[in-house]
Amino acid sequence: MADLAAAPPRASHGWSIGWGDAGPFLALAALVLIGFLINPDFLSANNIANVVTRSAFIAIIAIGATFVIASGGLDLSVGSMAAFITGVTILFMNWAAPSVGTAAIPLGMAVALVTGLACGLLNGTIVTLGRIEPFIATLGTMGIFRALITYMTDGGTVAIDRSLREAYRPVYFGDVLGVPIPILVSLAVALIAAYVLYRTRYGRRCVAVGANEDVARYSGISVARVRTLAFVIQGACVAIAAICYVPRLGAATPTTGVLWELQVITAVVIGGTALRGGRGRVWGTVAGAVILEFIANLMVLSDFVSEYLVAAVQGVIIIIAMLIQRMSKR
Amino acid sequence: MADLAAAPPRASHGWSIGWGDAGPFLALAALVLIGFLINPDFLSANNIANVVTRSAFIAIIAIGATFVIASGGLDLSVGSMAAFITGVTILFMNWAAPSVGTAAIPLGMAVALVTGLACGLLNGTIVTLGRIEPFIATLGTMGIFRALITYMTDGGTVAIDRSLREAYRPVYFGDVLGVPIPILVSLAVALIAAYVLYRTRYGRRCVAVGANEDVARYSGISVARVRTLAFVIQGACVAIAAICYVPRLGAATPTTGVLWELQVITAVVIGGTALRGGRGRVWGTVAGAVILEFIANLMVLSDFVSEYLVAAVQGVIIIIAMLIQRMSKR
Amino acid sequence: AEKKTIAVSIPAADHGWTAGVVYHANAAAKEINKAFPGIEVIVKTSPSASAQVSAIEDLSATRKLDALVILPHTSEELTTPVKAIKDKGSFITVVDRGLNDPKIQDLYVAGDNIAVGYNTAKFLVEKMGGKGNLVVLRGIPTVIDDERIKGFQDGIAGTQLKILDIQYANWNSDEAFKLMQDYLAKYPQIDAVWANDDDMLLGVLEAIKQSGRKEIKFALGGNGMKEIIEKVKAGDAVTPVETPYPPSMIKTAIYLTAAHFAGHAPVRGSLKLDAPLITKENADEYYFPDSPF
Amino acid sequence: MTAAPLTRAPAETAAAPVLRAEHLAKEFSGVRVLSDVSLDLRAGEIHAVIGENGAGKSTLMRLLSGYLKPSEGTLFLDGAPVAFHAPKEAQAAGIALVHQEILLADALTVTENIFIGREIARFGRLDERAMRAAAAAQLAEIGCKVSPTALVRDISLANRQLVQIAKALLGTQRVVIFDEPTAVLTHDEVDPLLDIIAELRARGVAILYISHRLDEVERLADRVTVLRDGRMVGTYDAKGLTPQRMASLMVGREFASLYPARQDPARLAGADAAPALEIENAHVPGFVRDVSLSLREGEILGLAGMIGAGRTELFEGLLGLRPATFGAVRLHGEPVHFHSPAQAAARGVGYLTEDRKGKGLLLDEKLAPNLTLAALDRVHPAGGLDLAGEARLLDRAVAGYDIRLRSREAKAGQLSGGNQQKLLLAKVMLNEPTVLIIDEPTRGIDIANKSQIYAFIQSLVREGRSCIVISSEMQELIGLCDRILVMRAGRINGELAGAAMTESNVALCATSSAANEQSLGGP
Ligand SMILES: Nc1ncnc2c1ncn2[C@@H]1O[C@H](COP(=O)(O)OP(=O)(O)OP(=O)(O)O)[C@@H](O)[C@H]1O
Ligand SMILES: Nc1ncnc2c1ncn2[C@@H]1O[C@H](COP(=O)(O)OP(=O)(O)OP(=O)(O)O)[C@@H](O)[C@H]1O
Ligand SMILES: O[C@@H]1[C@@H](O)[C@H](O)OC[C@H]1O
Ligand SMILES: [Mg+2]
Ligand SMILES: [Mg+2]
Repeated sequence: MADLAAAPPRASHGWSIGWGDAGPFLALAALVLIGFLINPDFLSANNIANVVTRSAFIAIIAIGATFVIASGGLDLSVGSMAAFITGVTILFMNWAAPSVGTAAIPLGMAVALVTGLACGLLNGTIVTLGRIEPFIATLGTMGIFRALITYMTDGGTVAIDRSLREAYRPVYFGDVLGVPIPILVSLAVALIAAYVLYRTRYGRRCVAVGANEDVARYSGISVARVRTLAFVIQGACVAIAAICYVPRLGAATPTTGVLWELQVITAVVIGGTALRGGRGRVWGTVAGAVILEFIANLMVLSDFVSEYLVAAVQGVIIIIAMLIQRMSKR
Repeated sequence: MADLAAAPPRASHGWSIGWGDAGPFLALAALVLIGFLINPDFLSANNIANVVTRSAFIAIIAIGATFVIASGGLDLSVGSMAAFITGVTILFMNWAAPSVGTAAIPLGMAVALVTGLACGLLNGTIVTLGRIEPFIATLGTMGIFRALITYMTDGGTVAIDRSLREAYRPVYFGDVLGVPIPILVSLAVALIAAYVLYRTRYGRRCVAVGANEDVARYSGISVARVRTLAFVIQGACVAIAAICYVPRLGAATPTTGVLWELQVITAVVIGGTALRGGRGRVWGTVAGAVILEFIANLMVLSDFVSEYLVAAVQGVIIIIAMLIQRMSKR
Repeated sequence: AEKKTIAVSIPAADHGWTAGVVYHANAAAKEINKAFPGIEVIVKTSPSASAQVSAIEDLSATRKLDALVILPHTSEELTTPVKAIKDKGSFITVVDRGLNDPKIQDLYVAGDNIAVGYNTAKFLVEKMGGKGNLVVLRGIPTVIDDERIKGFQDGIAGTQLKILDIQYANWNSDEAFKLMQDYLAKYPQIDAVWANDDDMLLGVLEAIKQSGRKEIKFALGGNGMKEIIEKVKAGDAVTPVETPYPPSMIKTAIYLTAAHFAGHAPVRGSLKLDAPLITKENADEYYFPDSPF
Repeated sequence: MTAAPLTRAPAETAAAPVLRAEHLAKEFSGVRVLSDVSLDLRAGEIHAVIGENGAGKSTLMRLLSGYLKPSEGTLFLDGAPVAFHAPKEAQAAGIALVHQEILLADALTVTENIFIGREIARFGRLDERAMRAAAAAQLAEIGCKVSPTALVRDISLANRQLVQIAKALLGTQRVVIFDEPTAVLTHDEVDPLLDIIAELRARGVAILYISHRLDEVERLADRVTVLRDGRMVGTYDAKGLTPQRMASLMVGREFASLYPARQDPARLAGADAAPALEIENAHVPGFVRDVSLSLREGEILGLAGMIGAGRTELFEGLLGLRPATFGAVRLHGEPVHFHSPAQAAARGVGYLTEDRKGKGLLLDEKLAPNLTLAALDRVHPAGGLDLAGEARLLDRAVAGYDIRLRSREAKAGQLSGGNQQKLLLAKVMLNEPTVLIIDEPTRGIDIANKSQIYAFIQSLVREGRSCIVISSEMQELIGLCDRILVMRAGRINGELAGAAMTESNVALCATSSAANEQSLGGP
């Protein structure tokens, strides 16, 4: 009877990717194939590098979101938090530049990180101490972050000082041995995140809290602390993304980061993390972010989709990607 | 256990509102009081009528969302669905007007309803048959609906035929015994919805499916059918909202319905429906929609909020409303 | 000769005016592709600034762009990326919203936003004898919006026209309708309204009509939307004038860019479309019944 | 209270108490469910707590282990007063509770569940291997065969219970509280567990043990505390306390017999007894292979087997709740094919799940909606809800099944475990099935209620209905059924009837591959 009774042992998730988790990668492969058939330029080294580099922002933020969502939360404020952090950082750098020169850049990065942590802490505290649905709490802070930066900059637009621009440029445009820096940064973030989520106590507890809050509480886990920390991690990730973002666009504007939250959540879900919590897939999330960026890229590279219909085709592709992801599980 | 009989019979929820569900109404009352203190004009009959009438769209759509969310789903596509239905309806009316005159209006309403039902069915089918997270499925159809109407109208703007405008105007601007028609419509929708949710078999099943899918399945409930129907109800509600919306500005534009989904979900949650499903509060939802509109109104009527900070103050008030709602439960 | 590629990058249709831009850009592309076999025009829309940056990166990564015609989402964010395209040797045409560094552009086609605000203000000053209470609706926080507001404020400076309130309605009719309702509830006496774009004016007019308030002498917009021009033509008392800011400027820009290649006549410099007052007398010149805007 | 206390347990005979409770009381929103309860737990003894469903046993356990705070009264740990503010604090003091309900996270693996909140890590890095090994060892010790890397979602209820026990026993415990640990276990799993408990006692652990299986109490307990309606009846020395006597103390009157008089076997003996339900060549992938069976009209057919034998899955497959294939299924001679429990219910086939918490009841919902959930069309034929009618049905169910509750407005999750089970039974019976399949009918039910349920099942078949009883309690099957099929590893491994229905025969069939109908003798 042992053969029937014992449920099939599963490879515990971790570095190795089990078959069941291959979904997002299969979807990505399918997309790349289709892209190549539509326009061979799609696979040019240049294009691939551009797209993957670009996906780094969403990927980094989405890695943070993987923690929040795995722990049973949700953060809608990431986009305006990114705008806020970008704005604060630029304001700070511009203020510091006259006195410290290009040292303003590393200082500004530190400011970005601190701001991100603080924003995350605010979100986490409202959700856990205030016991407010994360959806609402972060919808609230979404407005707050956006308005604060609009207020601080009299309309929300602030560009980085010309004297810093060239020095800062390499953070987005530079590369190490041919690999663009944002890709390296997002790989580093993903590696650390995967380690934390799969290999540390905190990661285990994060998933446990998302899987069943009661069980976690009865097992002596401080649910509030774990959840709050997830939001703080999210804040840190947004800050890292913002740091990479500044040199690309050189400015924060009132529309910076608008609707990123939807992209972020989509990347996380396509990556195989369950929205209801209790399961987090860091590498899947990264694949999800790349998938989204490839879809957008494909829309630009293909010539047969009416400009009006782009959103529809994107919608259909996302649903199909999700179906592929899903089917690979059975 | 003899004390059983002695337990005071309490009205189960339904028409009457128990204390535990009073949260959103308390929040609303607090808001009205604050509003009055800030600017007595706030309570002028005119202002109240305006604001409540305005809230009708979101309220009607949010009533549909109450079903979807109670059954454990989510619909992000409502805003662009509203734009799509509005556009289709206007295109149809303009096409029919030359031959049938103002009869185009009721015909157009029928078209709106059918379109809404079809859109809801599409969402429901993708979610249940395709077994795709509602978040992703409806994010996909959100793009699809928006793109389709943009395509059909060369950019998304389409105005209703002049010959119909005056005849149709009263649907938004008219009143019966002084009560604006959109308010009456939303009350009617809420009454029917409350009946369906609290007093019919379907309502029971809807909540059961959201509370515990397994229990529902083992009780012989077709989970897919119940969920799909919830999306269809949502579609019908969006259609009704669209029907009331058309005469307001007489046109569909590319911005019609943008971000309504967030307002809708916020109204539902402020109203006391749990995002994780298994609980629906129709009247709370209506209160939630009115609260949101009052907050926006208050921002304009008060003089001390910088135009840049409006979003921040709104965010804070939403969080506070949620706290009031929550605290009244203990 | 080799085919010349002109890429056109514009915002997705996110409100009436940009919908007009998309329409005219597509129309221009079709016409030019047909008329000039040596030129290929491709149009790409983007829903956000960062998506627009991506789009122009993608276009330039996969083909040689002889020219880029761009209506930037925002000035700041697009400046550096457009410069990168320029550095690869493309001809750059900027439309409407300028870049931070004017040196990048070879050709600039825009309306005159300061004049949009200023001319409207001057009209009000004159007609209202220099005094009265105004409410203003502004658009999305951008340079254009700032310029129009600034032009308007300059126009009323020194008079007794008073701005009671100014709030964002994001160039959106719905939001403008609500905002105007609220203005009406808040202020018992409003002499004139200015919405800095016609999409918003539509909402404003509905709100006024519904309120039944009679004291509002003027409700003005800007942009030259055909519905509003019709009012001007008809001698509407509340909306007797209008300022043009035609989305068809994108078409002008594309044609000029094409001329640069097809006409073998260098086209460089900047073209500022005037924003004179449109009145009953000259309204016909600005009325295009078939345009979607 | 008619029974005079038996031997009051002499307090001075044993070691000083580890944990002592004095005058505990507990109210839930003004309703008192426990008053003035005092007891003590001593190192190296097993202290049983018994009482009817809803008597307050689980509530008492939660007070002792920090899951609830008492409204009145004091706890003493090693003689000093303590107040636990969270289960964690009690755990830190070496007090572990094995819940009556399964409290595990479905989406996590067995090992992950066991180590939630006390993961083993070296230099911050989780030591998966160590945790897996420790989990495997702990599971082996209590005789649980699941893989430590299986997802809890994929394992049976009984195995979940064992995992939960493993989780509680991990680490050094001074006090272990078992709240009906054996309710979901079969004979074969119970024995090793009881051995473990005895061994814990030998190691000097203080054990509090709740069970409705009074024979277990008799076998294990040193002292027995009886609760009735939230009050102490008394604490007794277990020596000489028969199950019969315990039952009488629990219910407050003399308790006669558990099983109803058997119906006349002759009635069913004839070959002409028409079959009510015939299943041929059933396959449920992964669980059941080629099973055929036939239930006669008016028969109570028992289904015995060990965990994982595939009994539950067979019938879930029958009702369309999981993929399954059948050579044929006939109901009263007519071929049928059910895609959902609703179709089955419409044809008069009802199934009562063994997992009342996960699949049976909406715990956050009130009683009436739960009662009628599977029979909405029948109860509310008009489409609109007949709330008054529903309230009457609830009254009838409360009376008919003796459901004990403090308030009509209670949520199903607030009922005691046994009363939840009765509500579930009432729910299934609303569809008036002619063929009723009951999976674990008396799990967690007290002895008095058990006998009510047995009598109820008897009355069903007397009315001409037919019944399949899946049960892990052998005596129950033997006492109740006309015939017993024993399943093993997804197949029917034997059929027993009449005098052949003995515990040893059932056990033999359930475990030995050699067993077959011939060797054990048919009806
Ligand atoms: N959270 C709660 N809120 C309200 N009432 C409760 C709650 N928990 C338990 N009760 C009530 O307290 C009483 C005692 O319940 P308890 O679970 O302790 O019984 P029990 O003796 O363990 O019964 P069983 O043998 O059926 O498990 C019951 O009437 C129950 O309905
Ligand atoms: N009661 C039955 N009698 C005869 N054949 C049956 C019966 N139940 C199932 N089968 C057969 O077994 C196969 C699988 O049945 P199963 O119930 O698992 O799925 P299904 O009926 O194909 O689909 P579903 O139940 O999911 O709607 C089918 O070929 C079906 O015809
Ligand atoms: O999009 C803007 C439009 O709405 C405004 O009216 O004119 C300038 C444009 O950039
Ligand atoms: Mg209990
Ligand atoms: Mg079973």
